[in-house]
Amino acid sequence: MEATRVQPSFLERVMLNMRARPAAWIVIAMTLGFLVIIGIFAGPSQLINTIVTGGMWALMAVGLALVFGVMNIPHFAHGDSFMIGAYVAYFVFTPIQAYLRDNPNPFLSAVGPLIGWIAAALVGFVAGAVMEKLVFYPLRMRTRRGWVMNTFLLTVGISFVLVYGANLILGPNFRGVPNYWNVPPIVIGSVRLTMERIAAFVVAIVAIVAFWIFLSNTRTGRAIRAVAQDEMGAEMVGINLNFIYTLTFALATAMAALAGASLLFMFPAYPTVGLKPLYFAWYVVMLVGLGNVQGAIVGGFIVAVLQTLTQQFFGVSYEDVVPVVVMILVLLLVPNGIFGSEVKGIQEQ
Amino acid sequence: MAALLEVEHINAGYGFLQVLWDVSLKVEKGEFVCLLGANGAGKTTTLRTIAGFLKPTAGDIRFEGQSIAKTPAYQISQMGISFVSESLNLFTNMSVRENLLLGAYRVLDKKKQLQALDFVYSLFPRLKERERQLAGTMSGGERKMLAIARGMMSMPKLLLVDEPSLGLAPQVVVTVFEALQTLRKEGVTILLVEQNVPSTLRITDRGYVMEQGKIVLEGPSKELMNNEHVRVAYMGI
Amino acid sequence: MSMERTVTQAERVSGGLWEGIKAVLARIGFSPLGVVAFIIIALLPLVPPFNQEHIMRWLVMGAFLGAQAVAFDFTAGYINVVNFGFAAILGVGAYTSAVLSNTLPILIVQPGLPPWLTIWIGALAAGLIGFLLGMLTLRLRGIFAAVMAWFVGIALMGLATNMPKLTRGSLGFAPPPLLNTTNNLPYYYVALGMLLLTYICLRLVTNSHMGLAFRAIGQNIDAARASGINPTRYRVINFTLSCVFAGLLGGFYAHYIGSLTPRTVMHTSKTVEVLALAYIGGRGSMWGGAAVAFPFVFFIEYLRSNLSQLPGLHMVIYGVLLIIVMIFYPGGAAQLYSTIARRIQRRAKGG
Amino acid sequence: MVILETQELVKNFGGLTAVNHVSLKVYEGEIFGLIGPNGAGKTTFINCITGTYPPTSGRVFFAGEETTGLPADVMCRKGMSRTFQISQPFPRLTALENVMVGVIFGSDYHWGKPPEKVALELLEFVEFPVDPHTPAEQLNTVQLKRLDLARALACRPKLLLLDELAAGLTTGELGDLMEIIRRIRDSGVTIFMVEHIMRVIMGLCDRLAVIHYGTKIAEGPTLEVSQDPKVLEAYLGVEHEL
Repeated sequence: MEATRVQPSFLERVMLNMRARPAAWIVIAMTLGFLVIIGIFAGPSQLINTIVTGGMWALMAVGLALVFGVMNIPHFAHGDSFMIGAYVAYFVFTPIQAYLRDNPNPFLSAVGPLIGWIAAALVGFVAGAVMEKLVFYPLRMRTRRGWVMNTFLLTVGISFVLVYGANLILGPNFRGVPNYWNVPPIVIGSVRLTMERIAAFVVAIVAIVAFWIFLSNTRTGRAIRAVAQDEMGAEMVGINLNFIYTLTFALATAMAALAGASLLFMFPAYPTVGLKPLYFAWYVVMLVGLGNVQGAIVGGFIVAVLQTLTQQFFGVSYEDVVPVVVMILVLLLVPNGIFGSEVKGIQEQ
Repeated sequence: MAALLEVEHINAGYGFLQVLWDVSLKVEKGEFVCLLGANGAGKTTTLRTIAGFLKPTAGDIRFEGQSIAKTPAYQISQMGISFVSESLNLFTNMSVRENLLLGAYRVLDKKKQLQALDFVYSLFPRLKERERQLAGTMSGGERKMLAIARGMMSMPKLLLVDEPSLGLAPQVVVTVFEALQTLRKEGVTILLVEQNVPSTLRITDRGYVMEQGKIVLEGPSKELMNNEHVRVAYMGI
Repeated sequence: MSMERTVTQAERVSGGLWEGIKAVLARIGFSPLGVVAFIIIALLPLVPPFNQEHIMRWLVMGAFLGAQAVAFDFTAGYINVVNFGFAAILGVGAYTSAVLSNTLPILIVQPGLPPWLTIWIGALAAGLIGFLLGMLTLRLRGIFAAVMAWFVGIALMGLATNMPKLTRGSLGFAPPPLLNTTNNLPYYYVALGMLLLTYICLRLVTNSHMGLAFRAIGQNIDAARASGINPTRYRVINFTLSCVFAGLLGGFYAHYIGSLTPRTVMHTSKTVEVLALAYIGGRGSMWGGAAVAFPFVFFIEYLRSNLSQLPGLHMVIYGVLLIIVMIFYPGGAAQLYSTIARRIQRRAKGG
Repeated sequence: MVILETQELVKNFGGLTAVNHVSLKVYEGEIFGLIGPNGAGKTTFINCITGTYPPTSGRVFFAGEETTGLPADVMCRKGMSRTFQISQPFPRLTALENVMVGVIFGSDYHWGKPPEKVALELLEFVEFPVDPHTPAEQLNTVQLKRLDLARALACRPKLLLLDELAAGLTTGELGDLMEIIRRIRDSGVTIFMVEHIMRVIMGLCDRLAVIHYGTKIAEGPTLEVSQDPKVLEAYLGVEHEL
């Protein structure tokens, strides 16, 4: 890590971005306002729910934005990385749990879930790297014409293989872990906070912050951003594009897998579990602007607020319908998304 | 002792279109060499081929005696050839300082990085003033300086500069050319591509003239300046 | 099955009767070999082993999927926009037709119109949705349009699920059958007729000047504009037409299969199935998807009946094939066919 | 007769002003040249008048009516067609089909002949060197430039805008191209060309305008403009100072 700060701080950057985009201001102000409304009318537990969900959508969307920004891949199989993470966490954590039942060990029962999450992230990382080398690398070598659309269809294919592959090998059953820890929920006033919920939020925030520090302050992180901005420039200073591509894809997959693992108590693992996270992650990136990583972080929370509002006012079943209306409005008013999208090569088609 | 860079009989082009025909040139260590010619003569293509962004279909390129004709661009950069392209290829959403640090991507030693930073700041004090500004918000001249400075950050053995005067106001061109002269005095080997023939010949040691993908003339800059063909074709005299 | 390039005027005039027939066939998108192939497919259920009911059912599904692939490719292969909400729009046709022909008291409305009429109304309804979707995605390029269509598709499915009084939601309901029989043979000819209708209608469009406009805006929208083509208009026309046929097919499906739930017709994975078929068949060829559909359905159904312990294997195969085609052979089966045909022709001429 | 007039045309991209209050007039029947150093805003200027994107401010008049901000397809049918600096073919259509697109959709005029025939004639006119049934993606840069020209002509323009059509051609090809451009002009089409190669400009243009940094610094008959000290400075500026 760099000793000196070499770039405007996160806050400064956000402020700069804001000044250029009044729409973003309005949306963020509205989001905060809605959060207060949710807090008042739906109760504090809904408020906390919203924030926890927001962290997760942000974690999912960051990976999606990253892959699009750096590699120009509209990743349709991102939800399946979530599914991989959920399965890995399940298969790592269940034996631990079984072992604990016979040999109680307070330390292991505290860190057991952690092992599951780390394993999920690692497997996700490897799976992402393999996917990149196996699928996108050959296509890149053959041609880059029509890249965005072709890779989109490739990820559709990957998604099919992963979903039905999981179905084939593991079957369609739900495999969930109702709770990671056997501790009573924390009660503050009328709010009951389970440990899992807190942990999921902490995981999301820690992962996002760590990732942000990695991107802005390390040599490799800077190289990733460089590739996102100018590939030829990156090659000119000696950055190996293929390495950065593989790393980027692996990181994005790892983040989605981590999200899947830490939400196992809410979304049990089954083959198509990734569909909803995928849908919401896409909702976020379309809303804030394709490929905009900072925007994706904020956008995760915006979407969570919208989601809660939808549930409150229209009912859970309209969760799929309202986003379309919102998206149509956003794309009509600000075609590049509310935080703007400056992605190389998106003009291609 | 072989020259620092030897380009030997290369052909190159884009797809079906061959642009370079049997191009050979040489750059000795410490020299300031220019490659002149009209628009579309193949100068930029030559530089891009040396830098590894295009692969020659025939011939060989040797750097310090080692063939680099098939080496990928990023490795060529790591071997010590910096390429400052015509379009600059700056990272527009990053600060000046970040751009420069990326220029030193292959330098792993922190201390050396900071030394290089001090060096280019002493060359271009203007960049130090703008350290935290985003590259995309700077003026054309400043960007050009930043691109050259970024190329210098890795302390290259050879600097390839493509049309630094392009699209700049005359006053700014003078500044850029002065910077190149300073670099040269620091002992940097430079291969410069330019359309602006008179000024270029004034500051370089040796020159090549390209026409339609072939080298048609070469010699010390002073001689080229007095060459009848060059005077008529490129200096409007 | 067809000729790739448009027929020139000169070709149409010159030559004798045989040439004339060939030219007429080419206008509707058939080569003589294509006609032969089609006749063989049409006669299949009359010969064993294809005359068994369960195999005829596969044939119906083949024709149904093939027709879908044709309508899908009309958009994806020509104007280069992947309509990711295709299945949902097909579902709109299916549900419209099913509800309008409903006579069961389980729903609040029982208009009881004849299915033969309602499938056309369903087609129009789907066309209307396609028109709106076209308008909506007009200014969006490539991937934005695809994602927008995907979201609209999910929303339509959400609506279908959320209107239990009309659709019974995910409980599903049983629309009246199209034909007064439980035999598959008549249905097969209806399905085949629909395949033919879809293919010929869309082929007539693409062989006209409009097809040239479609391909122009699909390949280079800036140059198309600079050549005087209004991309807006052609995109909307294309979407509308493609969706009309999707709706028609949806109507057929509803009254053939006799049970309808949002998930079984409108889900994204249904779109992906059609998409995979169209691309494996060869994008921009239209007939490729239809030709590939039959062997695929057979292959898949064979797997399903013989390897029932491996559920969903066929989907994995779809995925793998799609990936392989996209990376290594973007022309798909249609390109394979034309390469082989050209080689045979050359050898025939040379020998 | 003025066929094209711009009044105080401005185009901003973010903070950058690419075209800065440019007013100029093109007369019917002439060959008008627009020159300037790389990055001076010439292509942006063309994009603004052909409707690729709307100008930030200012007005455009074409053939007697205001056309500010009209989209490219409308401008094309009104009789203004263009070639692109980097040729923009339809890659998977054949050369013939590429031109047919222009013939069929480029103008409301009916040619009275089948489009294939017109397209073939146009390809012949621009001396297209290879089989017209070759897909455009297999053509090289020089062939693509000819194809682009044929496609633009197929739109039946009153005014034809050529964006660096001569770049990358050999001396011999330049001569051919100049001949073709003259023939187009003689058939009654006004020509507006952006060009770098002085030989082409001096040999073809009746009048010239020079833009530098987005601002017009000279306009007038070719010989006069080419000797204007301001123009010389813009091109060879550094000379006096080093």
